[in-house]
Amino acid sequence: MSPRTPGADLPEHPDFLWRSPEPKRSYDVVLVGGGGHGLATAHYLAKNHGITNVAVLEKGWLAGGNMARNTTIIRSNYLWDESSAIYEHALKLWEGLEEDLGYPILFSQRGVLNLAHTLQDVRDSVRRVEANKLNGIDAEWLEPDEVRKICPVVNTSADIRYPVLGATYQPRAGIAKHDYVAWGFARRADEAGIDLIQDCAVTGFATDGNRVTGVHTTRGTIAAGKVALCAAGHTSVLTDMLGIRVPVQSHPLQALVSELLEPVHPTVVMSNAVHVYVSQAHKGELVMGAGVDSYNGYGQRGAFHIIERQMAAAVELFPVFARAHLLRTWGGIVDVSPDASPIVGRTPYDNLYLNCGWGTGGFKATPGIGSALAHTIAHDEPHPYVAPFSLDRFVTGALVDEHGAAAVAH
Amino acid sequence: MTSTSRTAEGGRIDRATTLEFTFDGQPFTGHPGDTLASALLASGRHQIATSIKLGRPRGVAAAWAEDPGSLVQIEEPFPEPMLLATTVELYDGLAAHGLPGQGRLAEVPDSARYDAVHHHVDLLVVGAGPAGLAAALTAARAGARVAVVDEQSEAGGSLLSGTERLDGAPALQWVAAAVAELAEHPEVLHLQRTTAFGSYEDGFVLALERRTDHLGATAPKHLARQRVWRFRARSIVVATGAHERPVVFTDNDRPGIMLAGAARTFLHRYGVLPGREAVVFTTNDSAYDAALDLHRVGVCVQAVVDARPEGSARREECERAGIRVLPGAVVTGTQGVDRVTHALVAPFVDGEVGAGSAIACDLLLVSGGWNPAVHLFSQARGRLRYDEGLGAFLPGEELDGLSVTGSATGVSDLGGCLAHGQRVARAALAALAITPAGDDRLPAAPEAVVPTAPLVLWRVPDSSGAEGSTQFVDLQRDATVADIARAVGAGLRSIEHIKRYTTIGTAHDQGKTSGVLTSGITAELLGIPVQDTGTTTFRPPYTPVAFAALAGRDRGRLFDPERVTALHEWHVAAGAVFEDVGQWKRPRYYPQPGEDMEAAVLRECAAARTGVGILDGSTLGKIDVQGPDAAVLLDRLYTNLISSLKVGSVRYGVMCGVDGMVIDDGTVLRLAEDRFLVLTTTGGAAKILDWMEEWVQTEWPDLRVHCTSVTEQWVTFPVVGPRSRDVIGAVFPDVDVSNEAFPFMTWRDTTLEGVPVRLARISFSGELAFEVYVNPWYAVAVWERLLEAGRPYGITPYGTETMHVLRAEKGYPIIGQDTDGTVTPQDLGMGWAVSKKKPDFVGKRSFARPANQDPLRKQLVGLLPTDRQTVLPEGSQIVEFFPDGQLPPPPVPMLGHVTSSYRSAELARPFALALVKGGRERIGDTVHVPVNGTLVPVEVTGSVLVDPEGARRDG
Amino acid sequence: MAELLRTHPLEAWTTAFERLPDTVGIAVEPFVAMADVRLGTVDSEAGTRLGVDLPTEANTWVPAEAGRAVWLGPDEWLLSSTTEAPEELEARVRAAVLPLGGSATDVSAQRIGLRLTGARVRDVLAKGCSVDLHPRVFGRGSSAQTTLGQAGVVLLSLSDTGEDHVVLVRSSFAGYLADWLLDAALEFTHTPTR
Amino acid sequence: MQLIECPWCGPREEVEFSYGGQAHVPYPDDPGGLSDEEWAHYVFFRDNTKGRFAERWNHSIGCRRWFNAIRDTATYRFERVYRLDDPKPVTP
Repeated sequence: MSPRTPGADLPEHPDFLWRSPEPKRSYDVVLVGGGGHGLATAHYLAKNHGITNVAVLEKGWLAGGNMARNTTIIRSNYLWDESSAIYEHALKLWEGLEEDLGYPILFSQRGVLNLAHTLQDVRDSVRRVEANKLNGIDAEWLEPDEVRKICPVVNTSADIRYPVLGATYQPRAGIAKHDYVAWGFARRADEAGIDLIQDCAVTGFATDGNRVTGVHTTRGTIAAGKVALCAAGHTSVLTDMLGIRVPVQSHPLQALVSELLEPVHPTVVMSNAVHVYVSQAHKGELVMGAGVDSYNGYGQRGAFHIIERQMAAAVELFPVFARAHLLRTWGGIVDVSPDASPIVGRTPYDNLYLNCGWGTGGFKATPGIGSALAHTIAHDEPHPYVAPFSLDRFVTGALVDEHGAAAVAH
Repeated sequence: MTSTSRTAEGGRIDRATTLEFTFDGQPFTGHPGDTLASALLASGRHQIATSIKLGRPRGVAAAWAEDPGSLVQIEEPFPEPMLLATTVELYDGLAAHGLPGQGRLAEVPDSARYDAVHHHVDLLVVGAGPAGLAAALTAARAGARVAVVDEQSEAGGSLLSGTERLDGAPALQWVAAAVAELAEHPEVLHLQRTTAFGSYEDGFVLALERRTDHLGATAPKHLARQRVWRFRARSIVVATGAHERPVVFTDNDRPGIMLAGAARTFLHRYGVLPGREAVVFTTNDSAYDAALDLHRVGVCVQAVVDARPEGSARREECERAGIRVLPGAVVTGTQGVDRVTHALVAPFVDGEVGAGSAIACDLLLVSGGWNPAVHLFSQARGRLRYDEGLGAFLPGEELDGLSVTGSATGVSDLGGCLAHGQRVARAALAALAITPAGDDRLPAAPEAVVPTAPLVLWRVPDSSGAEGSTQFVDLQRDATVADIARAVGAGLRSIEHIKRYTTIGTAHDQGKTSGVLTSGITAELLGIPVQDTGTTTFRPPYTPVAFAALAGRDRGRLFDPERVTALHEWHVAAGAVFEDVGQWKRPRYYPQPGEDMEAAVLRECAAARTGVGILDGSTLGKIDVQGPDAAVLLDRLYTNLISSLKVGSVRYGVMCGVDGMVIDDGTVLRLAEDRFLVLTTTGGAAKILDWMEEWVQTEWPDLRVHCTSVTEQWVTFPVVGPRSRDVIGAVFPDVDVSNEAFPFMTWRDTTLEGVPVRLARISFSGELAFEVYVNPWYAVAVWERLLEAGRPYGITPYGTETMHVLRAEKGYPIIGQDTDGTVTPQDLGMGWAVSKKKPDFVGKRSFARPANQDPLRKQLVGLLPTDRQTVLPEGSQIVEFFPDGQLPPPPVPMLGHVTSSYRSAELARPFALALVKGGRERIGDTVHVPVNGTLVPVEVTGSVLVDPEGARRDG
Repeated sequence: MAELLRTHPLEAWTTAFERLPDTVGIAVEPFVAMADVRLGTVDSEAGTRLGVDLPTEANTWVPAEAGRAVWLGPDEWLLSSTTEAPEELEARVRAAVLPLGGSATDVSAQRIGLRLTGARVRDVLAKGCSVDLHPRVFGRGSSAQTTLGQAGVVLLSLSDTGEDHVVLVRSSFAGYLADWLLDAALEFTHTPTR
Repeated sequence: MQLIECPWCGPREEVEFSYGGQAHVPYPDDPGGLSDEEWAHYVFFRDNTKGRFAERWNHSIGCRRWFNAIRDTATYRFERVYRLDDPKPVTP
């Protein structure tokens, strides 16, 4: 065989991934949503708690929602203690995940730069870096010349509309290959005897007083000892069936990819003021995203002017990208909470657990929330990492306001 | 290199002109009208690149954007990664090379221009082939506003590739006449080299026009290289044709293996002989045209291998010409290295392959049928339907405002396409209430021969023993039948999973040829109908689009508007260093020669505290609130009481969101019983006007009040410092500027040379200060008058940095800097600005929530580094005092953070403002701030550090 | 003392505008008094008091005595006058509409006007304006509040040929819009050298 | 890029509009009389319907008027727009 061209391919997937079982009549735990969070939760239920009489119900194909649509950025440098704790928990798991899953997830700790373009960006960035350091998270503030050293293609000229005044840098942050991650969790769960049931849409719930007793699906009714909702953008559709109100709004979030390019971009760059985030994935394609579309939408697509604005931002920040080509655009559905932090934990139903509101943070949290939610389900008690993210914080006012404070999304 | 494979005549190329180019470093020639691919083929060059994973030689396999083989990198005149040689029009000086893997970006910025244009039409026709032209003519003749766009360099579509005749003459004569007629209609826009790449809601179609690429180095620099057309069409006709589909067989990827239709294109359009000895492998009748056409120009057609047991009704036609036809046979494999040398042909009975033989050839043409180009229809959320007979996905429903015509619907004959195009256009016009013209004639096409039914064959069973591992489905990804089989074996059922497992359809061509094949092969392997497998989603763009084209003109200076005040030129001339505040450019400080920021700011601060300074505060938001209920509205939106404010007076106020968090602050001037001027922060101007409108319109429509932005109606110049009274008094001699006549927090109107001026005793510095408001037409004149009058007192213009220092010394917060959306007025120590009298105002109820009662809420306090030297970096975190001066290991609990920090001329030491947990209880405590690895001890103080008694405001 | 000098935000662009060919003429409109008028009900009394019948059809403007009345919304108009001082216009209009429950605000300096004339002006506008400006749709008397490039504008059509427009833009965006227009006009102003 | 029908200005591109979330959520008559939970529901909780949704829009670049719309959040299609003083249409 000839030597492979750079960017030729990715590691091969295993010869066997998962069964396609018929649903049983009853499970100890039913996880609704076969995305990253549902699959990770399944894996950790089996691995950490020995709970394997579990079904993961997926209305489409496994990991076909946001897991297949995100830009795969992984970092833990969030502002607030509560946020950085769970994301750092996740990051530590990411660091051992390839081994845990026995799957080449291509976790590449190439670092993430969050650029600052205004004096207020600088203040917010320093604040976050200092908080991260005190929380034991690797974080640095970089001056523009240091930014240029890490990512030479960033335009650090002082003569642009919004010059780069510096950046925060988390060296341990990076990217992973999303399908590989999801499939790694799925394969492990399947190996443990957990049933991954696709094309199985939930149409309703059977309840008895304060308990959910089963799940009605397009493949029949399935009795459940405990139920957890891991449906991201579609959470409200499920909670509406249960009469629970959850303060999330589902918005389109778009992303795009270029053709395969020789390596030019060694890290991950995010910019809020010049709105774009970019990495160059393993095969060489530029993967980019921007902000959410303003309106509620379940359509897995957004408006093209968002893409155009993102391209303007990309070319402004990375002039050499001018003749890279947009190859494909797509959209996911992000469920955004009022304080841009997730909502995880118990619900008015004793045996129903909620996991939603991750907004743009869902992918990077995957192993962290999977293990914490599994713990919460197994012990019927919120894991300390998820306790601050309870639904009742909106009543007490004890929010974990990530957008108000950090002004850093994604 | 000479053109060894050019026909003697014919084609759409300009043989009189020779273009020189290089490929892989070698010199070649071609002609205007050529593509890079046709010019290379004309020189006998078939291999373009090697494949990405396996390094196998790959060549030109199709003639346009569906080609999976001819990936090239452009190097000259400007590097552009990853284009198809089949879509690159040739120009003089082109330098390119074959591209196996990754494209290369230029290392220098692209100086080419790109732009975008909005265009509205009744009917947008995508595709200028026979159906599209028929539709366009029909609409144009009816007087409709029409745009017709086509991705090729000239109109004609499939007619460019054949020998069809219309009205008894070559069909291209009709094309020329149609193009000429369209040009006669003033309401018709006809664009070639323009690819409609995305279709969206409400008739919105984006198209990319390649305006100057084909001109190479001679492209005029002032023209946009590429233009994005933003069509808004009342109705869309999609006439995008069909892509020929290959059949997968073993070693189907060698250079010289090409779609049958592509060979006709190279022959008829480009005058290229794609080979000398050809084998044609087909499942349908269309490839017979290729066989006969090649035969006519002297290519030795060794055999037509027809997979259908009965072959075709056209067999005789071939045999009359001496071409051998092998019905019930397939190509099972090929030989050759960098070009095909033999096709392995074997009988094919009931899906089984028999013993075969090798037929020598240097060209192997393949046709497995046609896939209608349904991309735009599918992008517009049209459902697709699988057609068993054609083995293709067709539009499966009617869409409002978008119809598909011609071979994109599966119609295959010329007359049928013309008639269909006309019919669809007429229906679209009727829906728009536009009457078709009476004279709407289309040319007569020869009567269509009913073709023998095609056979749907995705792949030929692999008799080589390689189990499909060299049966290429997606050539760009080197993905094979074996890969699909492996994916199915891994338990995958969804076509989306199979795509991800195999990476099929993810490369440059986004699966144009491989997509449907994958669906078919997967269905076969799973034993389910193709309809159930479906396709992966068609996503924009149809073909790749350069980032810069989508950025358009929103680059450089025009990336985002720069907002400036009426004094901007003055600030520039005065050497100001600017700060971006939202879109505004504000002077941050005015360094004098040799000064750094710190020196300049210390000088500016000292002037304001001891003499007089002047600021351009014009960016502050200003809202005129008028009406009998104006005070009611403001009472509901501000935390404090506004209605008690007297006409002629000014009050500071705070606004909260419904969550009780501070969103803005500023002063309010009561201009009349029914009129207020509301000042907002610079960043809050638009937001607060919207906020007011939202409440008035959606909640309190009964309030008789109107809000109007007057941000740019008034410039605002704070004149600040103990000598400000002298300056104001000198410039406005008719105003009594004494404290008695003009007290703090009042305003007065006056005139200057007949021009109305408003003066207000407002101070954001604690010093005696006057704000001067005037129409910006007179901004420069008034500013210069003030400077002139202040000269004896050393009046000093100052910028935002000094403004920040002065206000911070007084403990005045900047919303957005000292607050972050989690801060209440009480947290800021502004409980005094929260009315106890008003029954309600926006945000009030939230103050009663449990979290608002927490004694450990963060509160705004002052910090004084005890070393009297360290300027704490803004954003620094605050921790408990550690007596040993060492941070314990993480996590270290944080008490809050530094929001503002400066060196104070007045205090002769640095100071800071900070949000600290239970901060007011901690006044007097010493805490630590980690700075660059050391712990800086700081004393917690009240937030007002200068003139806490407020003695200075009256001078 | 001398009379106060007035300065226009686009003074520095004067030369660039003067160099433009007639096909893409851009000229700075003189300073003019403008008032934002809010009024719930428009009737003949309002017309009499104001001296102009405010247009009630969306996206239109009408000539007023020595100025224009531009529809901005169902209860909002922009009234201009070339003969009154800003404060005079505001005072007169405010007095006229106050008894009717309306209000008026001087916005003379809030926006500046640019006159765009010539055969290619519509092509220039089409590079950044998504409203259909075809003269059959956007003839004389049409107006639109929309965006041009990234600036909010009020666009007025002064002809039935599509060759005469006024663009009103917030003064702080004037420089941006001037640059934007000159850049958009480049392809029509450049003298080909080859 | 959708066209949104402003009830006053007619159809304009969606970039001229800003989104205001769920419609018909009135400010409570007596916020002080609400429990923390009831108040939280007013402040933070909005329906997140998949399908027909009554929501608020503002023609912020145009006439600055707020209006309501019934839009399908799955298809994004606007079924109708109506003025603030119109009653909420009965959706099937």
